[in-house]
Amino acid sequence: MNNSKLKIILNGLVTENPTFVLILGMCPTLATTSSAINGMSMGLATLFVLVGSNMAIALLKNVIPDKVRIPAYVVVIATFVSIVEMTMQAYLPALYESLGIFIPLIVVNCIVLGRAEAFAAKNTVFDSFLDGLGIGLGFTFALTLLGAIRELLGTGKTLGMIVFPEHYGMLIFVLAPGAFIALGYLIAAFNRLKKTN
Amino acid sequence: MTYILIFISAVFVNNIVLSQFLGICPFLGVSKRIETALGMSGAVAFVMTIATIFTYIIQKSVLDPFHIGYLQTITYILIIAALVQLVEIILKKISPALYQALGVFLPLITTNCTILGVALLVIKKDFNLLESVVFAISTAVGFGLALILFAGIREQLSMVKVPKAMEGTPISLLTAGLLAMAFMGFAGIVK
Amino acid sequence: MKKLESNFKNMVLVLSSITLFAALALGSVYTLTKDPIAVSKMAKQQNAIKDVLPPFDHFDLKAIEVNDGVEILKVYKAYDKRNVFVGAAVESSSNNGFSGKISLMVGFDKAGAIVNYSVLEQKETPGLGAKMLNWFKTNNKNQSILGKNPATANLSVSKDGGEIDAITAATISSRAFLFAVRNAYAAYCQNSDNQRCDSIKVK
Amino acid sequence: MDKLIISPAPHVHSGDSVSKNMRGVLIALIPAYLVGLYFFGLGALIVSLVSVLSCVLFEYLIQRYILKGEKTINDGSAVLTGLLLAFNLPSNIPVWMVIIGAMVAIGIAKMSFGGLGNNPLNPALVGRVFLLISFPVAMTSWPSPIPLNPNYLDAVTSATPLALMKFGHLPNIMDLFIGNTGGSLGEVSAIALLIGFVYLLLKRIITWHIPISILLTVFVFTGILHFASPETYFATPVYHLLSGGLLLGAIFMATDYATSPMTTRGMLVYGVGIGIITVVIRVFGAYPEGVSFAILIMNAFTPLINTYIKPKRFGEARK
Amino acid sequence: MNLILISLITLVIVGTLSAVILFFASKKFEVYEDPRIDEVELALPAANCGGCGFPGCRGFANACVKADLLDNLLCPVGGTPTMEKVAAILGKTAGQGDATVAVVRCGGSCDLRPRTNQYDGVSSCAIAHNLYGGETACSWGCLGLGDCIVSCKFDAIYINPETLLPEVDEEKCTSCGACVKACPKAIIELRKKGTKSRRIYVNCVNQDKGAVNKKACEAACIGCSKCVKECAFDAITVTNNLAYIDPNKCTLCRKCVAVCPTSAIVELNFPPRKAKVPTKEAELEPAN
Amino acid sequence: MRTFKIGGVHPKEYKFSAGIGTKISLLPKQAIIPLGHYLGAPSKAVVTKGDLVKVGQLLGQASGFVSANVHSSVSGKVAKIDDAIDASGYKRPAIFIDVEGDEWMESIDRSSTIKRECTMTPEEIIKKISDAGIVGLGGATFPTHVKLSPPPGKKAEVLIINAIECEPYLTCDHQLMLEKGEEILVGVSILMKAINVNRAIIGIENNKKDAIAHLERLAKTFTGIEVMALKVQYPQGGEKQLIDATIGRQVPSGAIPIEVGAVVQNVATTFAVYEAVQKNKPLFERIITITGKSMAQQGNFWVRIGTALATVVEQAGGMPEDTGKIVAGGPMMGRSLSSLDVSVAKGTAGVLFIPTIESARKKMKNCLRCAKCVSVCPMGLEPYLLMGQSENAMWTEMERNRIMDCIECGCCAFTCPSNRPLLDHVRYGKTTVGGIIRSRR
Ligand SMILES: Cc1cc2nc3c(=O)[nH]c(=O)nc-3n(C[C@H](O)[C@H](O)[C@H](O)COP(=O)(O)O)c2cc1C
Ligand SMILES: Cc1cc2nc3c(=O)[nH]c(=O)nc-3n(C[C@H](O)[C@H](O)[C@H](O)COP(=O)(O)O)c2cc1C
Ligand SMILES: Cc1cc2nc3c(=O)[nH]c(=O)nc-3n(C[C@H](O)[C@H](O)[C@H](O)COP(=O)(O)O)c2cc1C
Ligand SMILES: Cc1cc2nc3c(=O)[nH]c(=O)nc-3n(C[C@H](O)[C@H](O)[C@H](O)CO)c2cc1C
Ligand code: SF4
Ligand code: SF4
Ligand code: SF4
Ligand code: SF4
Ligand code: FES
Repeated sequence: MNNSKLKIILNGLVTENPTFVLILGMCPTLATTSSAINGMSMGLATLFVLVGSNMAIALLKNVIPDKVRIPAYVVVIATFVSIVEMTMQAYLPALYESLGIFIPLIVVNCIVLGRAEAFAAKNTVFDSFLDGLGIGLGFTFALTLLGAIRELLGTGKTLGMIVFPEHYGMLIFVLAPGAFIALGYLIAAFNRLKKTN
Repeated sequence: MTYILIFISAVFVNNIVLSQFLGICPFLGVSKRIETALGMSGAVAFVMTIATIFTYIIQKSVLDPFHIGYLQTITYILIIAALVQLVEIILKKISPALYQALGVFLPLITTNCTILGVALLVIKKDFNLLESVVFAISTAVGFGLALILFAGIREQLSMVKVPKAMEGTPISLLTAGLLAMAFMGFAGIVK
Repeated sequence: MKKLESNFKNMVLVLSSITLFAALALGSVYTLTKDPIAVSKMAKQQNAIKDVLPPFDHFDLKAIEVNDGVEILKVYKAYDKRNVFVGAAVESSSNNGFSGKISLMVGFDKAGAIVNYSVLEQKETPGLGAKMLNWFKTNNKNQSILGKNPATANLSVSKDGGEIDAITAATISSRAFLFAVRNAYAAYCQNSDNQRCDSIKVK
Repeated sequence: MDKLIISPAPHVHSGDSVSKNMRGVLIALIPAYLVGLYFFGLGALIVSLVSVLSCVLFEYLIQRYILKGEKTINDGSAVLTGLLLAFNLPSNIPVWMVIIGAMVAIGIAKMSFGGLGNNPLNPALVGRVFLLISFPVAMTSWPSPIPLNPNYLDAVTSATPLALMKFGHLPNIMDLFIGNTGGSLGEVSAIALLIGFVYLLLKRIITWHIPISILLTVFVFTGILHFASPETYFATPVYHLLSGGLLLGAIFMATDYATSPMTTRGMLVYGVGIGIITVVIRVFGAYPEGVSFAILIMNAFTPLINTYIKPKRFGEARK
Repeated sequence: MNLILISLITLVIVGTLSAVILFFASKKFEVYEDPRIDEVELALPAANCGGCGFPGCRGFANACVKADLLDNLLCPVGGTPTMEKVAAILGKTAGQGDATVAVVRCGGSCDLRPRTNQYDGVSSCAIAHNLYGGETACSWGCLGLGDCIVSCKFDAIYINPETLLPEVDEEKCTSCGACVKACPKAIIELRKKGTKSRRIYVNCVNQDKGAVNKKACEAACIGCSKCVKECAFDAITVTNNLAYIDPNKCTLCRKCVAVCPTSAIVELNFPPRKAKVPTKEAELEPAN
Repeated sequence: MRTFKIGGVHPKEYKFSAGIGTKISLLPKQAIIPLGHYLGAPSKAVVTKGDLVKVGQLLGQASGFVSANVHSSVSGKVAKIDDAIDASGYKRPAIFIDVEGDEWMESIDRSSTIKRECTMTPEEIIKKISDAGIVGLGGATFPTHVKLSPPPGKKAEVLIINAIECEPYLTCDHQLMLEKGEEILVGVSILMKAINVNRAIIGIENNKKDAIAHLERLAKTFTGIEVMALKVQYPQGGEKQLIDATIGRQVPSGAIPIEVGAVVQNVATTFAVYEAVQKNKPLFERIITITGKSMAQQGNFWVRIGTALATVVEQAGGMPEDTGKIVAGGPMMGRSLSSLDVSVAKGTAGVLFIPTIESARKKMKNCLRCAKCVSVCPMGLEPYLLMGQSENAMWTEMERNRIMDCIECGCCAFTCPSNRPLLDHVRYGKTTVGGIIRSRR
C-alpha cells in the first residue's frame, strides 16, 4: 500500500482521532464504555456504519443535488444503522441489549455525517473506504481504551483479567461521573503526549 | 402525580446529559456563554416537544399497525430532519426575533442525540401521548438546566488560568463529571 | 462527471430513489433477520425458564397469566415424561427497585421450594443492587434463597425481620427483589398442584 | 539606597492574607476535632493525620512536578481541605480510601482547575462524595462513640442519628449537642461546631449569611413537613438541625470562599438552596444525608448566582 | 414481499412528502440572506457539531461572512484546508500593496538608558503608562512590560533578554498591526519591508529637547538635524526634536546612519560595511 | 454614630503629625508653578520671560469653563516658561520664577484680624473665588467657582463641609481646623450665601475630637452651621459617601452631588474662600503634611505653591534613610513619586515616606473569591470581576457592571488577602471604558 493511503488511515487513528482530537460523538463514547468489551462493540458497530456510508456516499456523490444532500446522506446512514441494528439483534442479542438506544443513535453521531461531508463527498470510493476505516478504528480504539480504563478502575478487572480484588474498585468509574472524569483525563493525557512528540 | 414524577425524574434524577449521556456534543460545544446556552435550551425544548409528538403519532398510527417497527430509526430521523428545517424556515419568516434567539441553534439540533433519543425513549418506556409530551418538555428542562449551570461555570473558568493540558475539553469534561457526581445526590428520590 | 443541478425535479427524484433503495435494502435485511431475531427473543425467555426449573421433560409454552391487582405474573408449568407436574417457573417483577423495575424468573419445585432464579431485567447500580444477579444464589451468610420454601421461610431482609441478608448497602434493591420472589410464589401457589400453598399469606 | 518604588495606589495593605484566613478556620475547627478525638479515639487520629498529610503531599507533588508553578503549599488551604475531608469520613475507614479521597479532592477537584480559588466545587466534598459513591459500604457504617477508643478498623459500628431517624428512633438531644453519637469524625458535636462558628464570625473570616440561611431554611422546611404530618416525618426540626453533617456543612463547608457566591444577597439565595436540597435528599432521597450533595449542587449554581445577583449598588436605593 | 412493499411505500411517502413540503415552505417563506453565507456553508463539513463554538455550521458561516478577519475562526472538523477555502470564497486574504513589517522604534536598552525608579505595579505597559512616564527618565520610550508580545498571535515579537527591548521576528510577523494598537507609547510602526528586507529608520520616538533626552538615554534622537542635511533625497524631516525617515523617499543609501551622533538611526539587514567602524546596531543584527 | 451605608474599611490611622502646630516653610530659590495643576483646561500664561512678578500676581488666565487662574506664590523674575516634569513623570508647561525677596501685591490684606461680615452678593462672591483661582483642595482640584454655580434647574439645599480627612497619616485639614477655626466658619457662611442655602453641615470623623469640640463651640455664634461627628471609616471623605453619611441621600450613578441638593467643599477650600473673599488673597499657598514612620520631624507646613518638595522636606529633617517609596498625598489614594524634584501643587496635601520594608507589594496570588473586595467596595461594585474583565478586555461587560462608578478609593486592593492589584486593573478599565463612552458621544 502506498504512503498516501496509509496516511488516510493514520489520520483517523491519530491526527484526527474523532474522540481525542475532534471531540465528536461524545454520547456513545461516554455511555457505552462501562466495560472494554462494550466500548469495543460500539466502536465496531460505528466502524461498520462509517465504512458503509462513506463508500455509498462516495459512490453517489455526483448524482445527489447539493440542496438535498443532507437528507440523502441521512437516509443512507440510517439504512446502514438499521442494518447493524437488526443484525445485532438477531445474532448478538446480549450485546444489543447492553448498548440499547445507542445503536440507533449512531445515526446522529456527528462523526458519521461529518466524515460523509468532509471526506466521502469529495474523494474516491476506495479512499473513502480507507477514511471510514481509519476514523472507525480510531473511534474503536478510543472507546476500547476508555472502557478498559473505566472497567479496571471501577471493578479491578478488565478484558477478563483480574488486576486487583473487586472491593478495591471505585464504583464511580462505572457510573456516569466516572465516564466524564476518565475521558477528561484521557484527552488531557493525549494532548500532552501529542505535544511532546 | 405521574407527571410531576416524570418531571422530577427527567430534570434531576435521570438528567439527560448528566446521567443518560445524551446531547453531550452541544453540552460541550454551546456552553461557552450563558446567553447562548439559554437560546440553545429554548430551541431544544421547542423541537423536542414537536418531534416527540410527530414521531409518536407515526409510531402508533403507521409503524405499529403495519408491523414495520424496523423502519423506526430511518423514519424518525427523516421526520426530525424535515421538521427542524421546516421550523427554521417558518420561524425565519414569521418571527425574526424568535429566529434570532432560537433559530440559529436549529441546524445544530438535527444531529443532537437528545431529540432522537427522547423520541425513542418514550416508545421504549411505553408512555402515552401526554406523558410523552411531559417527558419531552421535562427532558428539555433538564438539558437546559445542565447546560446553563455548565455555561456559568465555564464563564467563570474562562477568566482564570487553568493548567495548559487541561484547557478546553478536558476541563469541561471534568467539570461535567463533578456536576454529574453532585447530581447523583438526587438518586432514589423518584424510582 | 458534474453534479446534478438542484432543481425541483432532480431533488425529488434523487431523494425518492434513495429512499426507495434504502427501503429495499432494509426490507431485505429485515426478512433475513426476522426469524433469527424471533428465535433469539424466544431463546432468551425459554433459556431463562429452563435455567430455573427443576429437572423436567417439557413445559407449557403458553403461560398462565395471574393478575394480582398490580401486575400480571406469568406461570409456566413444567412436567416430567409422564406429564406429572414437577414445578413451575414464574415471571414476576417489582417496581420498587432503587432505579425502577426489576423482573425475575423464579423456579419452584413441586413442593414450592425455590430451585433457581434468573434476573430478566434490572437497572440497579452496578456494584450495589446489580449484585442481585448472583447474590441470592451464593451461600456466604444468610443470603441464599435457593432451596428455601417461602411457605416456611420468611423471605424478607433481616432488617425487616426476615431471614435473608440484604446485599450490602443495597437494602432497597434487596427488598424489591424479595418482594418479587414472594409474589412469584403467590402466583405459583394459585396454579400449582401443591395444596399447602394456600395457607400462606403473601405480602 | 535602592531605587524608589513606583506603584499605583493604594500604598498600604490591610495585612490580611490567604494563610491568615486558612489558619483562622483551622483554629475554629479545633473544638470539633477534640470532640472527635475523644469519642472516636485512635481511628479519628489516624484518619485525620493521613488525610491532612496526603492532601499536602499531593498538592506539593502536583505543583512541583506537573504544573511546575509556584509553591502554594504554604497557604494552608491543603491542610484545611485535608482536615475537612477527614471530618467528613467515618473514623473506621481504611487508610487507602482516605488517600484516594485526598487524591480526588486535591488532584481532581482543586489542582486540575489551577489550584486555590479556581475550583468551582468544594474539594473536600468532592473527595467525600467520590468516596461515598465508590465505597458506599465503608462510607456508611460509622463507629459507635466510645471515649478514647483504641480500636481502629474493627470498631463497633452503629447507626447515625439520621439513619436512626429514618427508622423512628429519636436520639437524645443532649447527646447530639455534645457529640456522643455515631457519625463522621468531625460532625458529631453541635456545641463544638457552634463555638467554631462564633470564632469565625468574630475574626470576620466569614459572615453570618450562608450558615444562618441554611439552618433557618432547614428548620422551616422540616418544621412544615413535621407539623403537616408528624407520623411520616416524626423528626422535629431541632433534630434535623443538630444531626448529621448539617452544622459542619453550613458553617465550614458551604462558606468555602472559592465556591460560594460573592454578594450577600447571593449568599442568602445560595443558603436557602442548600437548605431545601438538603431536606429533600434527607427526607425523600436514597442517601440518609444530603448536606454534601446539596452544597455541591449549589456550588454549581454559584456562577449563575454571581452573574444574576449583583451587590446593592451605591445610589441604587434612592434617586 | 408484502412487507417490503409496505415499507417501500411508507418510506417513499415520508421522504417525498417531506421533500415537497420543505420545497414549498422554503419558496413560500423565503427570506433574503447574504448568498455568501450559503456558499461558505457549502464549503463547511456540515457536521453541525458546534465544535467551533457557533451554533451549527450555518452560524459559523454567518460569523465568517461578517468577520473582518478570519483569524479567530476555526472549524475543528475541516481544519485549515476548509478555512482556506472559506477565505478564498470571501476573498479575505491579508495584505495587499507593499509588504510591511513591524519595527520597534526604541533603542533605549538597559545600559544606554539608566533606570531612575522601580515599577511595582501590574506588569502591563498600558497600566504603567496610565500611571506615569516609566522607569527611566525618558517618558517616551519602551516600558518593556510586553503588551506587544501578548498581543501578537504569531509569536513574532519577543523581548530580547539583553536589551530588555522587544524585537520582531521578520519571518513570523504577518504585519497584522496588533502590536501597534497594543503599545500605549506608540513606539511600534508598520514599515515598508524594503528590498531584500533592508530598512533604515530612526530608532527613537522621544520628542524632548536634545539636552533633556540626552541625559535620559544615550541612544535618543536629539533632533540635531545632521541627518537631514546629509540626506540627498529629502527623506528625513525633524519635527518636535525628532527625526523621521519617510520610507517612500528613502533610497537606502545609508549615509545618514553614519552621521548620527547618538547612533539613533538603524540599518537592518545590510551587508557589513567594508572598512569603516561598525555601528552598534550592525552588531546587534545577524549578518544576513 | 452615622456613617455611609455600603462597604468601607478602617486602615490603621498613623496620624503622627496630629496636633503639631503649623510651621511656615522657607521660600524656594526658584519656584516652578505649573499652569495646569488642577482638573480642567490648563490656563494661558499672561507673563513672559524676564517679567518681574509679585506674590499674588496673576500668571495664568483660566481658559474655558472648567479651568482656573494661576497666581504667583513668590516675587521675582520669570526665568522661563517651559516644560517641567510633574508628579507623573510627564512634562507639563510651567512658569519658572527666580525668587527675589518676598514682595506681596498691595491689594492683599495681610493683617491677622478676622473679618466676619461679608456684604457681597452671591455673584460677586463667586466672581471673587474664580478670580482667586480657587480649586478644590480635598484632592480633586475641581475649580470651586464651577461647583458653586449649579446648572440651571438645580437648587442646592445644603452645604456639606468635608473635614473628614479619612486618609491615614494626613493631618493638614485637622490642623487647619484647630488653628483657623473661626476663619473656616466665616468661609462656610460665605459659601452658604454664595449658593443661597441656610443649612451647612461640617462632617468630621470622630478621631478628631478636639477639632469637633473647637468648631462646635465656635459654630454656636453662627446660624445654620452644624458640626457632625461621624464614625471613623474610610473613604468617608469621598463626597458621595459623605453625603450619604450626613444627610442619608445617595447620589445616583453618573450624577453629581447637586442632584440630591448638596454641595460639598473641603475645609481647606473653605479657608481659601475666606481669604479670597475677605482678605483678597488668591490661592497661592496651602498646608501640607510631611510624615512617615521614620520621619525625624513630622509636621504640617504652610507652603507656597511651586516650592520643590525637597525644600519642604529639608525643613522636616530630610528624607529618612530607609525610604522605599515617596507618596504625594495619603497612602490610599496618593501618587508615588520618583523624586522630590516636583513642586507643590494646589492639590498636594502631604508627602509620605514609606520605609523600604513596607514599600514593595506582596506577591499576588490567585483570587480565592473570598468576596472581601465586594463587601468593602463603597460603591457596591465587584472589583474581582472588574479586574478579570479588564484583563480579558471585556469592556462592554465592564460598562454594564458599572465600572464608571468606581471612585478609585483603593478599599478593594487594600483588603484583598491575595494581594491582587485590583485597583490597577479597575483604573485601567475605567480609563478605557471612559474613552469608549466618550467616543460614542
Ligand atoms: C450511587 C448510588 C447507588 C445506589 N444504588 C443502590 C442500589 O442499586 N440498590 C439499593 O438498594 N440501594 C442503592 N443505593 C442506596 C444506598 O446505598 C442506600 O443507603 C441503601 O440502599 C440503604 O442502606 P443499607 O442498605 O445500608 O441499609 C445507592 C446509593 C447511591 C449513592
Ligand atoms: C467633568 C466634570 C464636571 C463636573 N461638573 C460639575 C458641576 O457642574 N457642578 C458641580 O457642582 N460639580 C461638578 N463637578 C465636580 C464633581 O462633582 C466633584 O465635586 C469633583 O469631581 C471632585 O470630587 P471628588 O474629589 O470626590 O472626586 C464636575 C466634575 C467633573 C469631573
Ligand atoms: C476616596 C476618596 C476619599 C476622599 N477623601 C477626602 C477627604 O478625606 N477629605 C476631603 O476633603 N476630600 C476627600 N476627597 C475628595 C472629595 O470627594 C471631594 O472632592 C471634596 O470633598 C470636594 O471638596 P473640594 O472641591 O473643596 O476639594 C476624597 C475623595 C475620594 C474619592
Ligand atoms: C471559611 C473557609 C471555608 C473553607 N471550607 C473548605 C471546604 O469546605 N473544603 C475545602 O476543601 N476547603 C475549604 N477551605 C479551604 C480553601 O478555601 C479551599 O481549599 C479552596 O476551595 C481551594 O480552592 C475553606 C476556607 C475557608 C476560608
Ligand atoms: S502583532 Fe502583528 S504586526 Fe506585531 S509583530 Fe506580531 S505579527 Fe507583526
Ligand atoms: S514596545 Fe510598547 S507595548 Fe511593547 S513593551 Fe515597549 S512599551 Fe510595551
Ligand atoms: S477602588 Fe473602585 S472598585 Fe475598588 S473599592 Fe473603591 S470604588 Fe470599589
Ligand atoms: S478580595 Fe481578592 S481574593 Fe477576595 S474576592 Fe476580591 S480579588 Fe479575590
Ligand atoms: S454524540 Fe450525542 S450530541 Fe453528539
